[in-house]
Amino acid sequence: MSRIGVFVCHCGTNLASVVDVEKVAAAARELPGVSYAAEYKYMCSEPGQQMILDAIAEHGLKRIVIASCSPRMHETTFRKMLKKSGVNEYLLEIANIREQVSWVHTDSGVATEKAVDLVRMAVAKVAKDEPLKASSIPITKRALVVGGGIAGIQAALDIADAGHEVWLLEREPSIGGRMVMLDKTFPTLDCSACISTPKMVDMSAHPNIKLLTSCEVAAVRGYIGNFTVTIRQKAKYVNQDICTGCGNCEEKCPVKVKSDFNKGLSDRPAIYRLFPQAVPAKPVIDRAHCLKLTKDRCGLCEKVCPLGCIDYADEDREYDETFGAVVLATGYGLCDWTAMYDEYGAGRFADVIDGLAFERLVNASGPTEGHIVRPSDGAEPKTVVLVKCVGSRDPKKGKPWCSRACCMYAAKHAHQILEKIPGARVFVFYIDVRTPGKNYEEFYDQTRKDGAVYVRGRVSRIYKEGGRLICQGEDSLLGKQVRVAADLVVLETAMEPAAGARETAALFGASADANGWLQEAHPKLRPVETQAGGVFLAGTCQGPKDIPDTVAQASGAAAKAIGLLNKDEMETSPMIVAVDEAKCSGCGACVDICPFGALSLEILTAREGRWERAERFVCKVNAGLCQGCGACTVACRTGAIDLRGFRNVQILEEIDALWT
Amino acid sequence: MMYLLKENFDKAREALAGAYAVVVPDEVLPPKDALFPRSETLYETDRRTGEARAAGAGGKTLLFGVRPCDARAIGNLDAAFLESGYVDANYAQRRENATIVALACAQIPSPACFCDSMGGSPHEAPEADVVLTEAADGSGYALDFQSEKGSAVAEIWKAADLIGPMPAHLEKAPAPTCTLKVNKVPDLAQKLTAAFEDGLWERLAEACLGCGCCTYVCPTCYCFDIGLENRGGTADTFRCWDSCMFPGYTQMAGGHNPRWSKTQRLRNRYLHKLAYFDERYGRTLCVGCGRCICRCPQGLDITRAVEWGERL
Amino acid sequence: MDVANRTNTAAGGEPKILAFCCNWCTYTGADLAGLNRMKYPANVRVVRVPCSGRVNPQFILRAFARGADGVVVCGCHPGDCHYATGNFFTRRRFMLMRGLLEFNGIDPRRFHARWISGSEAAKFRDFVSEVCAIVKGLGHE
Amino acid sequence: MNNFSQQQQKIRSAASRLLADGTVRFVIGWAPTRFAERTTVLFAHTEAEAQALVWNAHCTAALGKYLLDHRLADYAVGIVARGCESRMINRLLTDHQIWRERVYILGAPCPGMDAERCAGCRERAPVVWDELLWDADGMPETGGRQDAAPTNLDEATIADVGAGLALPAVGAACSRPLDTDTSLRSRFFRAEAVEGLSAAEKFSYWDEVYAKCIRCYACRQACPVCSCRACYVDMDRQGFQGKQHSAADNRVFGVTRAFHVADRCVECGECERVCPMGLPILGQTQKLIKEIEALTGEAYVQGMDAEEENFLGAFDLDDKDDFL
Repeated sequence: MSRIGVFVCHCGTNLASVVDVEKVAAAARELPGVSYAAEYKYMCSEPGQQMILDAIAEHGLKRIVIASCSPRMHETTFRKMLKKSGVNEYLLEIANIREQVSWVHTDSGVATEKAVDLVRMAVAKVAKDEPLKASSIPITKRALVVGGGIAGIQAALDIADAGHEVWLLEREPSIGGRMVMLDKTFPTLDCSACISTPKMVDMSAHPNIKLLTSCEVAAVRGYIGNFTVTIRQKAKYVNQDICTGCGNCEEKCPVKVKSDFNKGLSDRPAIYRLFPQAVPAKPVIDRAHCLKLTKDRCGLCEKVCPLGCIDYADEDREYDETFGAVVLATGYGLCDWTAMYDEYGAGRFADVIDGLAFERLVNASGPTEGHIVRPSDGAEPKTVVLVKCVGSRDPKKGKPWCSRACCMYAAKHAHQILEKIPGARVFVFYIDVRTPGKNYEEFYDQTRKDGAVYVRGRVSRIYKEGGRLICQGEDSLLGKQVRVAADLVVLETAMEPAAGARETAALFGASADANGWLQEAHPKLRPVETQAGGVFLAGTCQGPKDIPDTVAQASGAAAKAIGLLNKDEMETSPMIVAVDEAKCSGCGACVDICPFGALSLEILTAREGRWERAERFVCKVNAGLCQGCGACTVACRTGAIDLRGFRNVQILEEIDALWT
Repeated sequence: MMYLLKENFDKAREALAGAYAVVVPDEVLPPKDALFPRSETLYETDRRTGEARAAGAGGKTLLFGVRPCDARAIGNLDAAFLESGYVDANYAQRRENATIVALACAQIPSPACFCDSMGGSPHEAPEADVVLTEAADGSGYALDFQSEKGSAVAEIWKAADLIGPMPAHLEKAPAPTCTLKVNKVPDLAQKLTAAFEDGLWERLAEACLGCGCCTYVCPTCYCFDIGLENRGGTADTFRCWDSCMFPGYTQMAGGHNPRWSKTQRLRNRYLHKLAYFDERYGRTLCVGCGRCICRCPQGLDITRAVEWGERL
Repeated sequence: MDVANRTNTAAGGEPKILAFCCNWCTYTGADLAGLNRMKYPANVRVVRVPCSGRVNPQFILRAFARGADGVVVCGCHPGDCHYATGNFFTRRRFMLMRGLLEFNGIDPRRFHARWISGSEAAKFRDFVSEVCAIVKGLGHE
Repeated sequence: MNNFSQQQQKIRSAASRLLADGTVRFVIGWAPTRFAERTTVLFAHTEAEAQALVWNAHCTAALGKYLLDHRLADYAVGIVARGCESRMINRLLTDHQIWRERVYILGAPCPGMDAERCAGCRERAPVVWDELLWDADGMPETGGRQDAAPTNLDEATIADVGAGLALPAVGAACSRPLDTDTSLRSRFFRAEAVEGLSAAEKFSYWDEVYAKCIRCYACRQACPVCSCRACYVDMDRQGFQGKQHSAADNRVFGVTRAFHVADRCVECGECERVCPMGLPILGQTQKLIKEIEALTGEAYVQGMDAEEENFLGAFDLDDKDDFL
């Protein structure tokens, strides 16, 4: 006999006014396996719980059914209560006779009949419940932040300030990301470098932070609390431990390469740092252009280095480290407009540049020391056209999404041109102007007052005529074609996910949406979490956003990571799937279903029948990743994989109980 | 000798419908279903009180038109269910209630028939209560009433004026002979069991799919399983056919399965049909009806094992 | 599956409809209907499952075999699944199962599926009422 | 005209060669029985046995499922594979049941055999092989079986060929609710025959079918897609299905079996061919493939390659849910 106890709650009059609770308890006493049934005014109250505990002791009850409010309300309460008894807290079922009976039905007769049915179902199910034990996994108290832009920096600082060790991994030779390329930030026009470089210095000096530059994630094993990450350290060819960053080598290097950081507007040597304030402030050798590494000649840097830091034999190496939490902050790139917009010259015109190049032009530490000039001849432009939504909001040629920051930085660019070049004229071609942010609309207003001319319409064509760039488009407010002869054209291009973001996220079990932006666990309620436990999102990797939003999300992701790392151990729900390997045929149908990557096929070698060492596939469950949805169980025809707490046999018993 | 005109054949069957539930055997399945059903409830248990109630095994039946080989097979089932020391109550009740009217084969029903190689005959059915044998001229059937139950049938037919004495000039048609011939092998049972470990069993079983078709169409397979199914407040204890060709048949609770390969299972089936039953009851279980040959989707043939035994 | 003979309506009683509801959306929606004291027919019996993806179509076969007058499967709206993708599989599975039931002579009006979110209490009420009316109308064949 | 004799010779020589050079442990093919219109399956272990392999219109049994018996083996197995067998092999590979390198496939383009299941077959040439025994050209691509050619018993060197009496097809002589016309059929001929019925007619149609079912599970055993180590139906304690026989229980089995193979069925039709009761169960699986095609609007043919995605193991964000 199962020795099931059934406890029917009155919930004051909530239940008892409609359901004949005594009749329900009486009916329960007649059910197979039920040894005891009682009713009480408030089961969830202190005396109610005590009554249940007493009944368990007195009647030797082994399994408990409580007919009361929704399990979403008090299942946890009663589970906690059972921990005080000898009964395993998972040998409990709740029959929801309040929300789904007394509150929705008025006829006492049918309501009572339904309540009895629900109790019968719960009794049938509880008889098949298994004792379960929540297990816990230890948490490695160290976070990994992938990406060293402002999002990664902010997240790393927040986690480190909370007292946890953080490793920040950046694939470029310096942290800083996109923000350090910018000149000023809207709407306050404070200097981007002035607010971001101190954070970078904080980073390098923080006792809890370890910086990994020129590094990539090569592989990941494990799951929440314990990710074992294989880190690939790319060769730097400069001993970073000894180098003081004196800069001798950079001065003497004979090689000239277009600087990516300056968007090709200047050159850099083959031994270089990304930008003057780079962190770490030490150069690395660009192996693709170094004469010594490519042609085995030169070797100047080695000669001029006073400390003997140069090591041409340096090699990429890989090593494993374990982390408890991961923040993905892989950032964004700008779309390659030259491949999309032939009508804008597809890159043939030197004076058609993108917004980031303009940032370098206008930046005091940039190649022109902040003078806005035409890249083609160095002359100061008098008429500048800014084209918004290049690549954005253009499903046919570009991307379907709005890149969110462009409206504002276009206004900022207009403002900067009008401020720096007296008498300059600025035309802004736009589809809509979107300024949803604190002080944003005001900034846009001011820019127009300053003289920027906003033209509503797309530029359909840019061509050269008499040394100037003719921007032709329709002014859709006037309903006619307009042509503007410009000296410089700035295309405010679309943000897109950084190259490799999807692949990197996939290593951690996180996914990207159809557009390549990393997928949050819930668009509203879990915006910084991913489907992979312990993996959080910060900044533009999740979708286009401006700096304030990026920083806010980074702190949010950090808070989640801190919450995880503050625990020594994490309790995992025991209501997850388990595989019976003897039955599993290794077909892999379940593996395709799991959204968390918790299932995998492994080869099992065992004696079977006449074969001493038979090899076959079986499914393995990663208990740290399984979230207990049970979708895989349906794909398993054998029933080899089953969901604890909701096993096939339990649900079938519930069904059977309804029809006797 | 009584005689039934061919034109009265259907009437003869219909005349019995008042006194018996008349069962005309299926074309594919043997008539064992009427005595040993595919599935039957043995007893129902009240899940609260634990009180059990036997389900009972029905009233009077009459199997009409049973083939002689199948009648012989019923004799083998009797040996297993009634004469082995334990009397199976449900089988006994059904058997007691059943009257068997056999119809001797005028022609050989299937090229796979080999009853006359297994000691039977297309015309002889001593286990039957009544045997209908076609007259040589095809006009009707000579009737042999072989038991009290048979006499009861005779009374009904007489009362309905359906039968009369067999005209003197008529005689039973001679028994046809099966086209599939299997040589009688002296000591077949001993020879086959002695060859238990022979590698040829594996060769015989290679083409076997492992379905239970041969056992379900066999008139002499009587293995069963007993199960329990909860139906709300009551639990049905039921018995259903089982098949030694299924791995689950010998599966033990701890996971071990002594007959884990299909070779072992096929060997067991063949040996049961040709040796084990003989050792225990002194008669070969296989009656040569040919159904397992006819219905095997992969063309397996039990007579191959007999031939092989001959060469041993 | 012997619908014709074993349904409750055949015995002259009220039909019983079995409803599989996912914990995160529809079960919550049903609870909300209760909180709002909405009224609907008492014929529905809810089985709580973590995700509609947990609902094995064989459960539906079982329910009909045991005598269910109607069966419904409810889950989160596509894209809102608590487990990201569970209900996408539900959708394909039950699209096939429904066709198969119909092919086997089970009146498709006895089986329904619907996406009902945690906030759609009224939709839950309406859906249950609608299915109940349909199933009552079918009676027994 | 038929090329059976020439082709049979090719099968025998290829099998002999593979056995002689040790490529395979044995070659799975067909051999004659005592009965003219019946073949059995032969595992030829020696060159002499390879000479007993036959190729004629009565080679109806599909061979693919036998590979499962040797799925754990460390040796290679040779197999004669027609279109259906080759799709079975791909399916078994997709389901991780066999190792490709342990199967040597002798591709045998098929003219359509003397079996009802071949009537709706669209893919008669093998889709995977190690060696194609003869060109697929000239093979009818769709529908219709070949006229039954005489069994090449004279060529069979097996010693004990019997009287050569005709034995009808496995499920024949059982009353079928459907006609048994084996001429050219549409791909989903069985399903279409049922679809036109009213709900009540459908119900009684299947009632009649499942009242006859004896639950011998030949349909499951023959099915190359039923590769589970333990079938749900053999585990009554698990709760899905008891062992009781009744039209209702059998029907649950029938529908469940169809659903279990739904998106993986290679349409070989073995389930129906092997049914000793001659039940027209192919309609169940055909119906499911029809449904899949109706949803995706694309052809859904399984077994064409080994890297297929299962319909039920995937989803499209825009899948129709107009059934709701």
